[in-house]
Amino acid sequence: MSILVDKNTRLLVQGITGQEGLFHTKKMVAYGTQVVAGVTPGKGGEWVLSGKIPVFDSVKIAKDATGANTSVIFVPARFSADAMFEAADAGIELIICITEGVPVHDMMRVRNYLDHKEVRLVGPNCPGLLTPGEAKVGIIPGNIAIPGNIGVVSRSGTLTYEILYALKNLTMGVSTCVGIGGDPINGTNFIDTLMMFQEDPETEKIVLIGEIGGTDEENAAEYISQHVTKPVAAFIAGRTAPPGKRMGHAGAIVQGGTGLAEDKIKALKKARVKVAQHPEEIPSLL
Amino acid sequence: MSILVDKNTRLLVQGITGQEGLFHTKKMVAYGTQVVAGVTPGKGGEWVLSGKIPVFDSVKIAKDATGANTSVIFVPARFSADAMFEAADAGIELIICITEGVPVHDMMRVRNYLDHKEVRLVGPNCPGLLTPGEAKVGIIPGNIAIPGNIGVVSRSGTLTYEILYALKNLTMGVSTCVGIGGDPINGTNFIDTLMMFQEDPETEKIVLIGEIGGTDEENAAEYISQHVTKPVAAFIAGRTAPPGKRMGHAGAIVQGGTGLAEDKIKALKKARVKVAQHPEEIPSLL
Amino acid sequence: MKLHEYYSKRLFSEYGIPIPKGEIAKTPKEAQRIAKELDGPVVVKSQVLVGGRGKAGGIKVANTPKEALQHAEDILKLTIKDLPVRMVLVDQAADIKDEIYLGITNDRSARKPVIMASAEGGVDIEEIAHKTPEKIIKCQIDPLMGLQDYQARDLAAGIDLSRDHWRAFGKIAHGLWQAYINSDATLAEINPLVVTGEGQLLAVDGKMVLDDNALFRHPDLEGYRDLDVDAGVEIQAREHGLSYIKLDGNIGCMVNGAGLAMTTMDIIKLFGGEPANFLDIGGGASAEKVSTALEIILSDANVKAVLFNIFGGITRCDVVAKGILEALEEVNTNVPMVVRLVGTNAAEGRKLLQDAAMETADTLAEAAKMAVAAAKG
Amino acid sequence: MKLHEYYSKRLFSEYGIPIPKGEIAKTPKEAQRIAKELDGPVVVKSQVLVGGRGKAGGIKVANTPKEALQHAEDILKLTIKDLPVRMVLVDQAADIKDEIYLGITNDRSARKPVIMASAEGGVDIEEIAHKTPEKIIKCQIDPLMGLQDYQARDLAAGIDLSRDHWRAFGKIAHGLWQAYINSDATLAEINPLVVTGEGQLLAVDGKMVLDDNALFRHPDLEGYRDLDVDAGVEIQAREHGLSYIKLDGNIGCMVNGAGLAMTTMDIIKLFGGEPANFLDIGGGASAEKVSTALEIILSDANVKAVLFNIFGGITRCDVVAKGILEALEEVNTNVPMVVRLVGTNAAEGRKLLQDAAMETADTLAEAAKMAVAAAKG
Repeated sequence: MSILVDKNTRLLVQGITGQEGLFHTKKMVAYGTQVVAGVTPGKGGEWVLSGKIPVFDSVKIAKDATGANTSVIFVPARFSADAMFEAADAGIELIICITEGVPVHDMMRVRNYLDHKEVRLVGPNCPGLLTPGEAKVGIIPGNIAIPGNIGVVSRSGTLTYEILYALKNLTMGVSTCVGIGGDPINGTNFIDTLMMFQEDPETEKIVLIGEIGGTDEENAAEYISQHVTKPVAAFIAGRTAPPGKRMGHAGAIVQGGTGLAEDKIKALKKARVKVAQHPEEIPSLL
Repeated sequence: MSILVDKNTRLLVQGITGQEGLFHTKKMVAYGTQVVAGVTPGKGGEWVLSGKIPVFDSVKIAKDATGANTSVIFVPARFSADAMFEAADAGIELIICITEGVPVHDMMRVRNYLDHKEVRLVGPNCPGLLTPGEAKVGIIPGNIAIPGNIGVVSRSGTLTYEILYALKNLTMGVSTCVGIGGDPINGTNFIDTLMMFQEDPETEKIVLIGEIGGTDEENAAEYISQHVTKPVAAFIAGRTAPPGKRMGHAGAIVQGGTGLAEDKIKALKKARVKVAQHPEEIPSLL
Repeated sequence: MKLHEYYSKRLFSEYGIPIPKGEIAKTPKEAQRIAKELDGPVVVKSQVLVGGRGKAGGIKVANTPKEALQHAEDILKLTIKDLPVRMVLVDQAADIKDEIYLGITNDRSARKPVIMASAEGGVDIEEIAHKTPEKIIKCQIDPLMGLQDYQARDLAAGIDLSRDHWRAFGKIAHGLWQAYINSDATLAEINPLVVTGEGQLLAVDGKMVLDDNALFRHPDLEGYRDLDVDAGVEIQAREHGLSYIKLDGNIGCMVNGAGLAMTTMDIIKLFGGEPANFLDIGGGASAEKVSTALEIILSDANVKAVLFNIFGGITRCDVVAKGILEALEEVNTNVPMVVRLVGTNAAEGRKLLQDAAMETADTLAEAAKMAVAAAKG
Repeated sequence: MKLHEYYSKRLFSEYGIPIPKGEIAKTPKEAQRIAKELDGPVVVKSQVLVGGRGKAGGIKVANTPKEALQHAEDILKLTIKDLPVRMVLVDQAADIKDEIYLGITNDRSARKPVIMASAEGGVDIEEIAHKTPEKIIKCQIDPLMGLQDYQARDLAAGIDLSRDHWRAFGKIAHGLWQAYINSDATLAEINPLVVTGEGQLLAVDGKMVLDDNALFRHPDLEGYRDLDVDAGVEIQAREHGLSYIKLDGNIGCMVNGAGLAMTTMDIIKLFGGEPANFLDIGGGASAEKVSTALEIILSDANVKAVLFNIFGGITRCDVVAKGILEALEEVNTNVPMVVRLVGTNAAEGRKLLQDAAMETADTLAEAAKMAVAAAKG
């Protein structure tokens, strides 16, 4: 029915007492996500949400006390790397880092460290995960998707919502939506997610939402042509973005003849992926 | 017939043009070891041993040109960590570091890096490996052992020779002799070697030579009691060594109530290992 | 954030990389004095953050202090690729025998730093990468390990550097690595690294790009920011937490989210229009932020229509609507506006705007078509 | 190499760890002057590289400069565990509320550094480790990653440190990590780390042990070596590349290889004798080295017999024999000698020694028995 998160997810929120963390914890709980613990160093022993969720000083203590298996990170960018290391070292299996603006050197260290551990990181700078009807981990609005058989993976935020919304308007349901984030170096990429969707028996079709910058979409296309048998539709943002200008986040930049939307679209088409001209076209391609 | 090295070993010598490197290369070649290449940065293109062995600038080039699969390191201590990284990154499968005096922080870095690679390190500060009649990799004198079915593993140097010699005098042969080295942090420990001897069909008996310091012998005893079915005889050096004094190398020191010879002997006896009172007793225990 | 050649080289020098003697001059007189002190031929180099300075006449050799004065006078009058030259670097001229390239950058797909060298320095490295990639020797660096000695040697061997220079090259590579890692750089580059007639290695030109997200760790480097690089409105936008880039079209866009903002530009183009800008108001934008954003959009005289595309998630549509109304009260404009609000509090937002003579749309395609039509008048 | 408290703390201070104000004094007058400048109660602390200074009367509080003078006078006369007190540290006395332990060392079996903290500082940590190990909170550090912030917090939480001090404790832990890693230490320890009445954290005592093998990277620290720690002959031995440790028995040993040297000691004991020393001449020993080694052995008046046990590998037995003969020419001794030479050039070696009235043995056991008999006279 889903990948990565579902109704059995036992979620821990790092940075739960911060403004962002608290706001989205409420939304996640309201959606029905099992939020079992929060972590804010120095605030262990407090409770949030009217005594519903206990706060701990460290991920390890929180995990031991509550059996959390997944962590979502809302701490400020300068502390995010430490938060990711802490979660990984504590044995958390799945880490979702929502925080935007994590230094790229930090991410190189985190990624190379995590590669040797049994842990999956999604993000940073991502909207998180949504398995409609089961769990919302992150900031994707819960009411814009209904359960179904379409797997959605995206580098973007609101653009993803746009596509989820377009699907919902046609009562097309989603198995899981994975926001992998827009940063140049992140934990989970298109290929990782495609692999999971391909293996998930409940996912029958896949939507891939890419944008300019890097060559992840080209690599994804190569992977699709060799390993993905389920139908894939895609949209790539940034065809009109001028080279050398960073479009909002560090990942979205066309540099030295690579990262162009045209190249990505060409590669995807070659892999028999249907590429939409604009997001609202996606439902009709599935 | 052996573990780690045999007549198919294609050996590369790092630091081949140094005094030590050249001396022992001659001995290894005389023994019949297939020394296929040497590496000394800046001397690529030269030849040693009257044009028999080519010298290269880097391990990668040497490996590509000669198909070397094993490297023995004779470079000075301050350059040894770099040499180990170079060999590992070039895809060498087995690295033997003879060099003494490698800083312990270097070894912590090397060891933690190598743990994530498909490579085995033996040493540093070790006499190397000898598979009698097939290959000599390092500095163990070739003429003090004959081929046979006894596997020897040791933290020591000349003490090992003493035992090999005692065995030879009684025409008892050796499958492979592994000098794991006397440093506190090294690449291969007793357990790694015991595992290989246990699996090696040609090794029928095992000799373990330990000394004061650390708890490797205790750990080995625990492993033997659970996993080793072949008979093991042992000798532990340093029963008369005073606490707090470092006996020759960094590993051999009794500190804070641990590392005592008595504890090691007790643990080994508990694991049904026959412990010799002096090295020349070893043959009679097998 | 890009660092000027001068600051980059000074940073390199702190890490033991040899650079030519030289100083920065803001007037021709200063340039003359520096040339006099350096006592010999000098190079007068414009300090602007674009490539192609040489072709634009921004780099000149002077044999005498007087010549240095004249060159500086000429160069300080230049505007290169829209950027005014505000200072020149006066460097001792090097006796160049060979020119090498040496750089470190982030390898996005390997998720590691990569160090690169080429025997063909002094030219555009991207061009070499494109035309003769085999001439660039690359080596990935494990970010947890740092640059290893053998890797520096492999590079030196790979570009066939004379062995006499291996040791010096290794030190420079390590210095560059330290500069890169300690400054949170995304690029640290010496181009060219020169072999002089006397057999020395010398970093004649340098370039560093720093990670904006990591500048909190380097307050000292923040001071080196060149404000000329961004247009005034772009700075203003950044100060308000907005991400704005001016383009050449006539349809202004205000969107929440970078991906959606690009998509909005794309769809305008798809339906025959031309976007005037990229503008991402970010998540949870306040009325004040929205108001500033609209002012920025309308400050572009080319703008003939504005398209608002807000997908309410964290951002609340009613708050955005309020911001638009506040801005309109102050700005007083005739530019037609098309608004599409979807998601959190969209109904409330639409209600607020219904008296404001704005066109509203339900789908993105519809909104784009309406904006294109409005811009054509 | 152990560093004195004073140097350890000065190093800590360079890494931002707060330490008491204080200075080193080599005379009582100096101690008085320092106490006067510090203006208030001080602690006069003997600087010797052994534990148990307090119990030995080597640490005393002085309330006035005059008291400091007297204490310094007393302490500078002391010899603690065979080590003469040559200097005292005069530190401002701290207002101690709580005493914590914080240390970093190499975890041999984990092959990683380990950082440890305990709420019970100021006492022997090995004793705590032995009796109440649960009172020590440990955390392994990945040597490629370094200490992480969360680890420092885990320690602080683990020892129930008041949250007011977490930030300061974190900074100290990071400082200690930097001191440890940048100095190639095998131990960096603050014991006690004090919480003062004013709520500050202060490193009141410090200890560092450096890796001798890494001193080439720290020529500045080499100067801090305390030569008193080793007996004169041990220093002499090290200078000649020999590893020598004096023991209490009467049979001198000269062996090549540390393991074999220990074994030789063990077997002497096994057959009823007592070894007078550990002595490893290393690999490939020259005649000169052997000669120096013999002189060192014989400089111990207790020695009643000498056992040479040489297993020729790299070391050639004939070279060792030559060294023995050279030494005997100079030393002129009546101490009986037993020689066992095996391996490379053993026959040549034995031949050289056959005129020198030495007993020779074939096996190690035989040699040991002969030496024990000879020592008994």
